[in-house]
Amino acid sequence: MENTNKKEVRLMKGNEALAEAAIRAGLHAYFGYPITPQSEILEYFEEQAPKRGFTVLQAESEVASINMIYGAAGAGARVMTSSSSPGVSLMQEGISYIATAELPCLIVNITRGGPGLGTIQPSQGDYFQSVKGGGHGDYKLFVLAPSSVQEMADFVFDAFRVSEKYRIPALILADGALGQMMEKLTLPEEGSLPHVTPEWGTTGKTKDRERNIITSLHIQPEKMEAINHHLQAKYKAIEEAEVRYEEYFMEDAEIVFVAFGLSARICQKAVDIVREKGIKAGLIRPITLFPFPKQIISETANRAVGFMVVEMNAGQMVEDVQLAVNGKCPVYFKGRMGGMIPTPEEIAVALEEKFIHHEEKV
Amino acid sequence: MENTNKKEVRLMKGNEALAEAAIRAGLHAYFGYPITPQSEILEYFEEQAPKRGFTVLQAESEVASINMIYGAAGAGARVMTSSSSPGVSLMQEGISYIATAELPCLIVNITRGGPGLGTIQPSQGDYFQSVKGGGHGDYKLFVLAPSSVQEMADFVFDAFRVSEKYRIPALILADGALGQMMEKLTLPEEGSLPHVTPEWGTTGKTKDRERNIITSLHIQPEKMEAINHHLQAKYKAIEEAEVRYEEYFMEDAEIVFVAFGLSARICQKAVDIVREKGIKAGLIRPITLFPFPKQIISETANRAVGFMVVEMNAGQMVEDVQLAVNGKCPVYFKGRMGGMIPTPEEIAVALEEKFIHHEEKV
Amino acid sequence: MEIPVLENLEVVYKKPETLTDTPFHYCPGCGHGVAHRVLMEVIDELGIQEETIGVAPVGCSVFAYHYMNIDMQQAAHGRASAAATGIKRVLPEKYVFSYQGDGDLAAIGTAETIHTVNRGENILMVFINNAIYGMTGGQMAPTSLCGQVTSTTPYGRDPAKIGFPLKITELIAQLPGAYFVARHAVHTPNAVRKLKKALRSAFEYQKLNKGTCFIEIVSNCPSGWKLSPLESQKWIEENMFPMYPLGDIKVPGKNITAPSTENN
Amino acid sequence: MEIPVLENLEVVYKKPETLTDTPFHYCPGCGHGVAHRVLMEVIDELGIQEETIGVAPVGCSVFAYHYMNIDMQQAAHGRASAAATGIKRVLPEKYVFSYQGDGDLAAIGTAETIHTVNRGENILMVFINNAIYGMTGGQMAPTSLCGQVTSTTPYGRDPAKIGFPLKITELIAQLPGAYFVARHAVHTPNAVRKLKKALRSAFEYQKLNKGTCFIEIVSNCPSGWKLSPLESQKWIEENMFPMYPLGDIKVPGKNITAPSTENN
Amino acid sequence: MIKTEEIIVAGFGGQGVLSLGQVLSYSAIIEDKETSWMPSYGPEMRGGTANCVVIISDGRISSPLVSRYDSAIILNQPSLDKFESCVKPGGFLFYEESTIVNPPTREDIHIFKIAATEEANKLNKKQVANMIMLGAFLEVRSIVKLESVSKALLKVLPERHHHLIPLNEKAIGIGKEIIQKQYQETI
Amino acid sequence: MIKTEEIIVAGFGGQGVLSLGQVLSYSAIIEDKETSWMPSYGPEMRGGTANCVVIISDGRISSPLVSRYDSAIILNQPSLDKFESCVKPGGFLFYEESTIVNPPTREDIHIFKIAATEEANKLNKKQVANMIMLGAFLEVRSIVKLESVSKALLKVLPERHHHLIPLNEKAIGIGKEIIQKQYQETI
Amino acid sequence: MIRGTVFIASDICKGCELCIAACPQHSLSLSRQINPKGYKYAELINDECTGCINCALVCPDAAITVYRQAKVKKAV
Amino acid sequence: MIRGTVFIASDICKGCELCIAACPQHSLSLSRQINPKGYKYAELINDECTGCINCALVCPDAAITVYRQAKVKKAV
Ligand SMILES: Cc1ncc(C[n+]2csc(CCOP(=O)(O)OP(=O)(O)O)c2C)c(N)n1
Ligand SMILES: Cc1ncc(C[n+]2csc(CCOP(=O)(O)OP(=O)(O)O)c2C)c(N)n1
Ligand code: SF4
Ligand code: SF4
Ligand code: SF4
Ligand code: SF4
Ligand code: SF4
Ligand code: SF4
Ligand SMILES: [Mg+2]
Ligand SMILES: [Mg+2]
Repeated sequence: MENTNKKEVRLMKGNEALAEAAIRAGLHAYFGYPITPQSEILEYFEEQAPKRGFTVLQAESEVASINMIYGAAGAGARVMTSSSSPGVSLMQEGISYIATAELPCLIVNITRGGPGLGTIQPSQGDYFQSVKGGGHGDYKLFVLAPSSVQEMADFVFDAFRVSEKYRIPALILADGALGQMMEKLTLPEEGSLPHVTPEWGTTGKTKDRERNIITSLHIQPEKMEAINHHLQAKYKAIEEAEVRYEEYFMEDAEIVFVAFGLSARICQKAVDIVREKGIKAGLIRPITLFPFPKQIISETANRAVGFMVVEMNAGQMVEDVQLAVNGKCPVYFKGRMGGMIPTPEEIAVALEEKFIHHEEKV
Repeated sequence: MENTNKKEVRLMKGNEALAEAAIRAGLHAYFGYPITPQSEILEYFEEQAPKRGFTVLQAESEVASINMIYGAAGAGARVMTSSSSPGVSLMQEGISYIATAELPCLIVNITRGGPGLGTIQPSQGDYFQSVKGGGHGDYKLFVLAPSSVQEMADFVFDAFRVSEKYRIPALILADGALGQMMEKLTLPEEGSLPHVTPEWGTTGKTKDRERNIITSLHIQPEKMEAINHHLQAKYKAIEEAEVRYEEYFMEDAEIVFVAFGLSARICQKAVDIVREKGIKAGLIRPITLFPFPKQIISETANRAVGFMVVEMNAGQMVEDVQLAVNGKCPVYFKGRMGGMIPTPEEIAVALEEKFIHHEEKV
Repeated sequence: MEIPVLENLEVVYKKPETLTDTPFHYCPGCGHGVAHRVLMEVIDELGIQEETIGVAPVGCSVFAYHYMNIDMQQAAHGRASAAATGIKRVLPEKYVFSYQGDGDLAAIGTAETIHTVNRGENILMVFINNAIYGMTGGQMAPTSLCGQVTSTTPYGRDPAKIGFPLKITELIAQLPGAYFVARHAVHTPNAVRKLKKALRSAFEYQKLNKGTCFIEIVSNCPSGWKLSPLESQKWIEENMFPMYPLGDIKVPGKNITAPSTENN
Repeated sequence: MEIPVLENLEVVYKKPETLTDTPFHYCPGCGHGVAHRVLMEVIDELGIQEETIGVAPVGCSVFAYHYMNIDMQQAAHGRASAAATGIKRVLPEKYVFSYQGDGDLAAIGTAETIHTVNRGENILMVFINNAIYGMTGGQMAPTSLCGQVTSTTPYGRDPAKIGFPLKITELIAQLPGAYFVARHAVHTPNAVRKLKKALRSAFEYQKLNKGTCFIEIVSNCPSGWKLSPLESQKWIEENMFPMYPLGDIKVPGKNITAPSTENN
Repeated sequence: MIKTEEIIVAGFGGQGVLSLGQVLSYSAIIEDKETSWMPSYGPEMRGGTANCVVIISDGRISSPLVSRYDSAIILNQPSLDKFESCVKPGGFLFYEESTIVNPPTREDIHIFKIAATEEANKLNKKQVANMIMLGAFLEVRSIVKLESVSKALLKVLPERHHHLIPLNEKAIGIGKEIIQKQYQETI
Repeated sequence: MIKTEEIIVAGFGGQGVLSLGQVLSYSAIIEDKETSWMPSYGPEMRGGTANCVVIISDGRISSPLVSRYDSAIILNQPSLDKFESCVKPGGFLFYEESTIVNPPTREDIHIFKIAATEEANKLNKKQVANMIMLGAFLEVRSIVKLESVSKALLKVLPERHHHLIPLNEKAIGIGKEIIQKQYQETI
Repeated sequence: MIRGTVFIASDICKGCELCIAACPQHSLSLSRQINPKGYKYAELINDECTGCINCALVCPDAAITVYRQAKVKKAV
Repeated sequence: MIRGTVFIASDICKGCELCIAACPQHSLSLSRQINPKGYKYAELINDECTGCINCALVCPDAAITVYRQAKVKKAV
């Protein structure tokens, strides 16, 4: 599968599609450490690097990778790392540093069932960590949740674009199934994402400019508060400009599924199933988890009978949905955990239980 | 200050009070790594250990400390570690493991201004990390937020009690000011918290029992889901039995501050200030951040004009308040960041702006 | 299979009592199985099943606790020696050992490894060096050989890019905290006999509270190496041993690491 | 103060151009200042200010970037060499150095230190060994001496409990990736001269792409040691040097680390 | 209505169950259909069970993981034990004869026994047993054309194995014949 | 109404500003008052500025950190520059003479200049300058009794320094005298 | 000659052949049949076994038990 | 004898005395006065300075500039 023709339809694993897309997006360097279910990303890069002219390095740990990313991104390069849940937990300090130093980069979390060492099966248990901030302090990542192999590839471009525009680390959050499964896809075109070495990068202090400093330390609290205000303003700008979501049968939907990633695909099928029974269900699928599509959910809440949030976890995004709905109608939750994937049928049943047979609210 | 008399009124730093209380609570072992503003905890233990007969070890890093805690807690000992924001971020993988393996222990986070390396000034920016889970997967900690030096000591006992009762790691979340300041306190009595070596501890497999295994790995997703259901049930039980909060002038309050830790003390003063102007303000102070006092807030929302959440961060607990209020009345937020501490006066002003002069909702 | 009819038969070898009846999940021919078994034989023979706590790593041997019938903990990737430290410090009278692969001990766990030994923790560290990340599907380990093809060195390990194999055992042997350091193997009956002797000594030394015992076991990973078990044994002899020669590296009494810089 | 009236005066020593005018925040007599200055002198003399990127640690020298007038990054505690690796790998033509204290480099950063050197990253690692955690108020460092009183070893460092001082420099010198390893000091004019020569060589070697240059600087921490600056210099000579003797540890051409176990 | 076929291919690792599935998926792409391929491994390190779920559809595929299958292609006993009950009533189960001691017992599905290993051994290439199974499957469930399969083999096999394509095609043919013969016998 | 005194003590590290504050706080405890002591350090590693805010009150103390003070005890120029403006109108400012080049200029507060270093040098123990400042402060603001301060010294000073308590008490006395003299002079 | 024999748990054996290579008596070989896990397993193929335990020592799956003929005690 | 002199930035100097100890000519001493940071600072106290730069080399605060008398060029 080394053919890099453009526009060719291919069958690829999500992990490989993502890696190939990153190369086409003009990746300069990748640093990472093996972990199931995402080791193919590193492996793909190692295989391609000599032929395609970018840098790849297997780090000694996830802690090392994220700090290598820090260095390389600080030097103005387009860089990424990837890992899976436990490995991403180890990166939390580094991520907080990167966010504060405002370094664009891409972090990929191909999640597995937790908590703890858990399983290697797919899960969405890292939503909170991704959007609320698993590290310390107030920071945000630009979080994209693909739901197909095609999007695993496409979103790499979006991630770099937004990341570099706002100087915010981007995170692609996809469960292990999306990493491991193969689907057909059309690869994005090589080189369509230009990169300019940023003027703030530590590339060597030339005579015509002051020295560039990459830091997240501001010992004066007044200064640190100003940094925080700056970050918050940036996050607000992103919330205004970069929200993305997808709708399915929402024109007349009374009962609204909200789900991201793989769960959203399963909900789509569930919509089909219950629509056949005459239930007017629809689906809102947040594509960006931060910024979260609050507004559409809030507006929908004005007319909907209720919401049903489906996640492969114990209930995380459901809180953001509740915050957006703000009491305007009931919000129910259906989840599977520990690597289990819900079936469209069980989701359909759950919806009927709540909205047709009226069981208690979660 | 080596006098360990009971009931004596002392002037102590919050960090030292906490450490002394832990010794009195029958701590077996402490593992930790220095970081401002909490290094006094390790230092106090190092100073006391030879005289008081417990184990203390300066680890090579926070990653090592949390995994030493894992081992020692797994062996059935009463153990703790402490750190501050960046160090606690490094512990997230280990914390997720500990939570999943259901090991009782105490983790102390004396927070500083973030994100990134930030400042060493006090902050409450690690709320999300503490209550939503900075690590991967669905897990919870029992989170206590003291707001005085007295509570820094007292809550150690609560933390161990609940931690051991439910086999859940406890977290004491206090900002750096609480760690650094001195106040008068009466120390808890030594030995009032009995400890029984748990039957699940890896203390050596005697002939009369099966071997004990401490693990967080369950490669079969069905099994891992069962583990998750078990954890969730436990968290629910804790939500039912262990919620703690404090009220101030709530009998007739129309406008309700919600704040934890140091912010709560400042809000108390703000209540006094605005009450003098005839504004019927009150304060609900969550003592346990998980379990969060949802119910009292939800009930209060039925009669209140509105809420004002005050935090030393960009707005984190405010989401939990909004979830509890669920749209029943407006919830405003006032925050300071990066190590800045709000004054009672500015909070009073903020309240008046929102509720008297009606500025826009956050 | 039937036992041929012979009179007066006595059992001269059977699997140790302290090994459970759960079959190993390891690939055919994998050295982890032998290492597990020998470790449990020693525990049996010393009669210390009740006093021993083991720590399993993240790696193929993550499930060691399914097989070893002793109290065990499964530690986070790279942190087995930290967890073992925690256990030993609260249970100083018990025998504690950690069991780790080369990725676990010599990559992500390097800091814990160095500092555990430097503190001279009175534990036994068992280190399975199979020059690869077995569990995750055959990626390069710090100990992978130059030129070795793995899934992350598809063109062979290139020292110019990623450095030379890390001889962590020689490194930690330099530390005063290391009391007994040796490298063994499991590829022949004699190697197994020697390993067993070393493990036995290590447990006995643990009673003396003199420091860390560290035993590297050069092992194989037929799956990761993409060789048959028999080929893998040959590969060990031809490729691993020149880099990782067997034998004692530090023995009690003969302190190779003076607190000076004599190694220069 | 006025300059005494002397004719035909020429400047024979002034602070390097590449040092900013910001006064150091260090305590009186702290060796960090000298180390900073000499580093910048070398950069001045080699004329590589435009091509050099430095990485500051977490430790007292966290603000090194306030003083060094070059592009700099401030890395997380212990990760300076990982960040430097990231920089060097994307800017292989530039000069990259990391600057770390003993807590940073030899405690929390041990894994990054070992692996950076083992990969032979073509960077210069400057290692300030002051046998203490200066920044956080004088806690024990891995390099603290036996018996040394610190805020976390109030009764003196007890090797039975926490191990012997870690001679990380000797350790990493064993790695084939280490190209040039030396230990210097800043307590006397001559020591400073030698250090400067070594730093200069290290930058020159970096052009050759032969591996990591690693220079330990035995320094002082008057505040942490609770000594006056002058007393601290004496303490260095009397207590630090016996443990950390000055001189070259590994020089190009003379490879002390054969891929065998010759160090036994 | 949208036509969708949900297939599980299961056996020991090393029997080529994953690549069988990939050939199916790639064939679907060549015919411009939608497809997904989702692998799953047992807890054993190697040699344990492995399976993949292949979905081929005219329309968008929602969940790539399903728990009931239209067809099952089974190459060992543990997989049969696990998946027999997951075939939809009226569905199809193909199993490799030599690896199965306790054959399937359901009566509401179509069951086909294929001596794939035996036939592969006759070809002196036991690795192609999976292609024999594929041939048998395609003879009954002609969801993709043979020529698409040939093109798919070009994509799925690494270039250095392209010389084996004729052999693989032959194996597929053998699989088809086995079924044809069974039909004839039942007539 | 609840009586509360909010005090800032500021100077270089090493001048004993933190322990001055601790003695004040401990004295309050001995009198069963509420108290809080909150330190703050400058960005310099050592020898930089350090200060502590001490609050002593009859009632519960809300925020241990305030930005306006009833009294300020100042031991160096940077601290004077920083905190002069933070004294509440009508409040009290005590400063150590020898360390201040530009004295305070406010006219709405009470200002006291104390030659503490000089007097301490006379005692051959420059470390007690802080106690001289404390004595001066207490003479003006008698929020705690002298005997409480003596008891507090027992608590704050480590046992090995208890022999220095008489000297400290003497220094406090000197501070009081300085103020008494100033009052007499102004009379 | 010392006589011995071995019992090999055929359901546990993974057919790695390491015991076969380790046997000085060439007494072991792989079965033709596969076990429920899909592996051919090791079998004793002759009577030359001395009970030297070499095979058991290298068996990664602890599948081998070794027996040896006890020295017959003289009747008292 | 070579003649030299030094300029010491008294506002930067922290009075650590390291230069004083390093001066072979005993030409340096601490001031009586303190600088704005509260430190006594190093001063040149005699004319013996040779411009050897020792003091500058050990100064942790880069506070010292050293001058030396140039060899007077012979008039052409
Ligand atoms: C934090 C973290 N990072 C990565 C992994 C993935 N992982 C599991 S085992 C392993 C390496 C296993 O190799 P080794 O330690 O050599 O053991 P072996 O399987 O070879 O016995 C890795 C990288 C993980 N589980 N956790
Ligand atoms: C993750 C993390 N842990 C701990 C700290 C606290 N910390 C800051 S500097 C330091 C040690 C400094 O010692 P050293 O590296 O020897 O530098 P020095 O100050 O002595 O120059 C520590 C533990 C931190 N900032 N981040
Ligand atoms: S992958 Fe390698 S190390 Fe793991 S069980 Fe298989 S052979 Fe052993
Ligand atoms: S604390 Fe020590 S290392 Fe830090 S600046 Fe002061 S003297 Fe230097
Ligand atoms: S015991 Fe010895 S002789 Fe007998 S089968 Fe085993 S290896 Fe061969
Ligand atoms: S060594 Fe053990 S597992 Fe391998 S073939 Fe022999 S008996 Fe079977
Ligand atoms: S230059 Fe030399 S002689 Fe002159 S003051 Fe400095 S050290 Fe003394
Ligand atoms: S060495 Fe520098 S800082 Fe120290 S006294 Fe001399 S001039 Fe001042
Ligand atoms: Mg390995
Ligand atoms: Mg240090």
